[in-house]
Amino acid sequence: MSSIAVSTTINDDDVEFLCQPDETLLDVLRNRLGLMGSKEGCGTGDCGACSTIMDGRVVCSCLVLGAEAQGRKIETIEGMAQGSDLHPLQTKFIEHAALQCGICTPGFLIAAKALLDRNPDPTETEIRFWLAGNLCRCTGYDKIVRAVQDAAAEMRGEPA
Amino acid sequence: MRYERPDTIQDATALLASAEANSFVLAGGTDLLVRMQNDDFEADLILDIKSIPGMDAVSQNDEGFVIGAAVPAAALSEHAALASAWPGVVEAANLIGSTQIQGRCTMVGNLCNASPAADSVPALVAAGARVRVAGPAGARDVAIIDIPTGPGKTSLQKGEIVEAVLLPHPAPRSGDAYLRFIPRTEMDIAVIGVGVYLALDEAGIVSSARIALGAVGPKVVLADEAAAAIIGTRLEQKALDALAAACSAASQPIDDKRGTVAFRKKVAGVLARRAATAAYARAGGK
Amino acid sequence: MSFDSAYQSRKFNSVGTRPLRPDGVDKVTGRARYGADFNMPGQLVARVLRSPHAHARIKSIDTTRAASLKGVKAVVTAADLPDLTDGDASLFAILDNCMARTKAMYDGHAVAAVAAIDEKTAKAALKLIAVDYEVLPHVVDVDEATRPEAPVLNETVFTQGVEPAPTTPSNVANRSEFGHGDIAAGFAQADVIVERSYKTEQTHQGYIEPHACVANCSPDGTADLWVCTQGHFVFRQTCSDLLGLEVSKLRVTSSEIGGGFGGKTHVWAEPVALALSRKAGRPVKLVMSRAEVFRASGPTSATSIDVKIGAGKDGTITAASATLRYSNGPYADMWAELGAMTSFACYDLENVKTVGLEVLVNRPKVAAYRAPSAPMAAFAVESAMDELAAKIGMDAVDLRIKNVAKEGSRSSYGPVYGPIGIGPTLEAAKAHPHMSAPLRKNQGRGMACGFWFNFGGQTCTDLNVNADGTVSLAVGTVDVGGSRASLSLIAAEELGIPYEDVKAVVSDTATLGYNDMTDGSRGTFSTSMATISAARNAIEVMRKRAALMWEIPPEDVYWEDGHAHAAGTRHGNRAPLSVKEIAAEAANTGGPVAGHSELVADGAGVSFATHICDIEVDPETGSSRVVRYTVIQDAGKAVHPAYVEGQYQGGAAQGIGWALNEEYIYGEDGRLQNPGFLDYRIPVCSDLPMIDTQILEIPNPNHPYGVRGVGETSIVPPLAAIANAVSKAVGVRMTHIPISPPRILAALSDDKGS
Amino acid sequence: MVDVTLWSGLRPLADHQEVVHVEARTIRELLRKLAERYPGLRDPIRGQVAVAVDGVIFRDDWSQELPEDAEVMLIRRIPGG
Repeated sequence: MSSIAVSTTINDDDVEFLCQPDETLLDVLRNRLGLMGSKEGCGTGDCGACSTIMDGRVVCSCLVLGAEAQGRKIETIEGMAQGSDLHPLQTKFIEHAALQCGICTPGFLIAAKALLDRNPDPTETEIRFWLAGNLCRCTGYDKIVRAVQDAAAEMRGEPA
Repeated sequence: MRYERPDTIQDATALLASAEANSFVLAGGTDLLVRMQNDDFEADLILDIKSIPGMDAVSQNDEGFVIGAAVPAAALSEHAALASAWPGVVEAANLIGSTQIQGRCTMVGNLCNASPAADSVPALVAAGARVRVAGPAGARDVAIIDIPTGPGKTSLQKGEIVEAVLLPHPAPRSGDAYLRFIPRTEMDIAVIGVGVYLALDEAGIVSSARIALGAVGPKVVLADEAAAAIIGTRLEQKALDALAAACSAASQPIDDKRGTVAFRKKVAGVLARRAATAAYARAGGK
Repeated sequence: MSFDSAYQSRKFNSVGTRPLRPDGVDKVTGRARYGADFNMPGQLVARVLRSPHAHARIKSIDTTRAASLKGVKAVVTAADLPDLTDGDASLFAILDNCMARTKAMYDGHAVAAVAAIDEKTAKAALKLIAVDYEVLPHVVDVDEATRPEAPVLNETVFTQGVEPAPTTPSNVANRSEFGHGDIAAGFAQADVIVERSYKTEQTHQGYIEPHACVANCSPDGTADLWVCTQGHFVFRQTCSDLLGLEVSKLRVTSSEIGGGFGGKTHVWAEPVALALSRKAGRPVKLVMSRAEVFRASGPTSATSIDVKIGAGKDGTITAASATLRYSNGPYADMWAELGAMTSFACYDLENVKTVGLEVLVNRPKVAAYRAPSAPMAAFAVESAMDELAAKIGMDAVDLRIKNVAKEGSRSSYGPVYGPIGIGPTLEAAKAHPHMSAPLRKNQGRGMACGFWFNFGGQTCTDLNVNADGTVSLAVGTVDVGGSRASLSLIAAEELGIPYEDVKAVVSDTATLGYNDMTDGSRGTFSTSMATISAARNAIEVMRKRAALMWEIPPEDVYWEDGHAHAAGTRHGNRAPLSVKEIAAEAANTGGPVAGHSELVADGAGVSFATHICDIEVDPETGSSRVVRYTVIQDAGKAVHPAYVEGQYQGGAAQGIGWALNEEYIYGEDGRLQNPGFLDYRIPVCSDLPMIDTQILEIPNPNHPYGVRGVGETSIVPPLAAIANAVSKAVGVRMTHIPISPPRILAALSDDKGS
Repeated sequence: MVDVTLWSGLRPLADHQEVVHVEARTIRELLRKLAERYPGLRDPIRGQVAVAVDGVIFRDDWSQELPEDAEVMLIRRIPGG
């Protein structure tokens, strides 16, 4: 199979790569672009560890072909902090011990960012249903939800 | 395997018609890419329809709504007019998978994947929706129920692509609803799905109804006896009991890893009762 | 230097606080490197060919066409892993499980593997391997496997622990027995008896990171393995044994680990990756797919348990007995024995007898899953206790309190208990607001107790004081849930310096002495013991350095609040010397300042918990939802409370998934039908409420700070707490885990029918 | 002199006794003497045994003393999860 040339934007940088027609965006990010922050937990869109934002919507990058990234705007975990300033969600996840092993954390942060970009003041139920596509086996989700609530409050400028 | 992304529907149907053995249409890809992980998946052509103008648009004309084949389910609830006209269809589409899946999956993909447990299909069948099928010889409109023919099989001919879902404007005093059973609160494939559409006369009596059941047979089931059970009633207890019994009778499920025959038949009746009650309320029935 | 591990109460400065963990930033920015995030130049991609049959003799394997495919660099079968286990049965089981030698014993059992330049070539090569299987009859159910007509998995297995020794081969590999007193007499005295059988289905640890490693064998006999593991030193030993490598020449580096829960205490494909690398002469990367993790790693046992408890009208248990059948997979192990030991461990019983039966089935090789074997036994016993309380007309908690084990009680598994915390957890549960909160329609409340052993084991740490007075702490226990933070707190506490001045890292096997597996909740317990010992050794060095700096005898220098102090008045009022000041002169006072510790931490004590759970059931569909959940557990001393809470919440969530939704589903063909997260349903975010936790701190007398292990106990009570809650909500005793909606609906309709 | 209780799995290897009397001051001495007196115990003692002394479980430490009236019991060595 001949490779396909793709030009796209990842974390506001212009990126070009070659990929096979059946190669997923996740494999491109991890194996060709060295962006290993997105993790593969299942490869079938069931665990959310590979979540990335494509044109404003959070998607599983294991269910997107690399070729489909042409001309799209992609955000991965590596682009979430601005230089050395962590995103409030990143800071709150550490503060609340909202991660233990951390393999699911990049996916949760990307999904939570997509939520807060769209809904700055979500209820607990809205957070839990929005994040239902991100599996975590260590924490039982309690501290993850609290960290998202705390980050949302801070981003709205309210005291925690 | 080739990946093609044509700019016009004509090029798309031509490419599909000329492809050798198995070719696949890619819209959201949330079913197709899972199947591609399988070791013995073979494909000559993956045809991405997302560059064809209009495919990702929801528009209205005098007959009703035209929903492009590449419109992701998440976008449906963001379309105010559609969400208020057809709440049942939109809630069914929004139950497919997780937030991440919602950002990609499409109703047409859900339909053409032809899983008996597809969530949006019972709601679309109840709503009386049709699809516009484009082919090398031009377009034709087909009732949704005629597309799936069995697990993983559709009635589409070689070279044909479903271009859009066509939803009529809802009749006055009408309402639709969709409910499904899943063991968790999210992320599961429907063990049972029930779509209900009904319209009332001025006196609040059900004048017309359609009940469609998912995951209870090789393909979506239009339960005419169930509809008959509530036509002419105000959904009194007796009518709802008859509706439930008819739905259980119309269900021919299998035992599989997601549910037993007895469970599916019983819960089909329970969900039909609840969905009908919700649709009745939406139609303004007291 | 002998280390005094006895508990001394003290005022803590660092221990008990909630600082940010040192590895946090890497994990929230995606920089942390897990098993699949490591690559070596020129590495090949490995793929494993797995048996599609549940039970089949391997008559021949033809790999010639695969080996000749362009891009394939090595193909291995069992022939490439010669049997070096010389009679060690458990090591042979690991070898045979890595790659089948004569028979494929379960759907997914590895039979061959290839290493190729890329994944596509490797997948194509697998299709060219021709395996001649002779399909045999199989059995996957734990009860069916014990029936005489069941196919026998291993002709060389005769039930052990039975007198006289049987002469016909059996799927029941071992019978173990525990207990004391005379249960017949006890049951005779009982006013009320509950007798019931319970079943639990097989579940998986469910870690989100699939197993992954990069193996590199170089021609000079040295080798490297980068792997996600709970114990890189144990992996080094096992891989060396299986491949005939010298232990010192195999360096195993533990990557960040994406969850283990016991499932990464055992090698699965790592020896195969090493064998492929040795044969190809190039590094080999092997990453398991999610389906492979479910089919061919180490789920826990499926069980079938009979329980009988007799008690007087006042609630005193007069006799208790249980027979516990645990599936082991194809290889005999001790899982039922563990169940038999833990089943009645919470109680002080006069007459108790438990029998464990290890049952072989055509399913993957069972490995540990968080307090292995205890959750199922607790489900059976705590369900029976609930029913007993109802029959007597006594409050469930009061019945437990009436029979609870205390210091001096003889445990059901043998030894007498020292000071234990189950009584306080029950009292705390009784007083907890959750216990008296109102319940709505179709809601039920259940509670249950849980027990788990903890232990110490071999531990080795290095603590180096750097020139600027900050401290590097090298530990050998893998950090899954924040132990680098808690161990840094421990070092800071003992040295008397700020937490921020300590940086803890996990060393590879070449830079630190042997450390046992990170399991049995020993991570923080044993490594904190070694860290304190290392810190005390470093303090000894610094005391001598201060003495040299002040030119006074070392005996006149004592350590307090992170400073060396000159004792007495003879030496004038010298200003105390800080770690920074001592470290700055290290070059002149004897060289780098360090403290090491190599010890065996023992006396870990046991751990208890009581859980309370409210559940709402939809009687028309059988679906259930956990509306409130409370964990009360004794931690001895919570070093970093946030991560102790995290263990309580995570264990409860796994227990809730196990109780309600998770199970291995096998078809008639003996093949696993749900090897994926879609149909092996672990709890998702919207399934659970907030999980409330209460940490009790009853100091462990055998640890300087009173620390107990906390990692495992929290998974033990949930199966029973949920079963008791659902049984109250629907008015029917639920005896088969998972308590899925079809089972609840069937129970409701049977109940209405009868 | 110490009375050692064996768990059921070990009894067949020690002439079916439940309690064995051994002169031993440490776990090391105890295990050595048991292995000498009952050769069948040698393998299990090597890797599958832990020693409970007054309820505290010692999986590895041979140097642990055995007080005169201590309750000593050989129990299964337990893996963790």
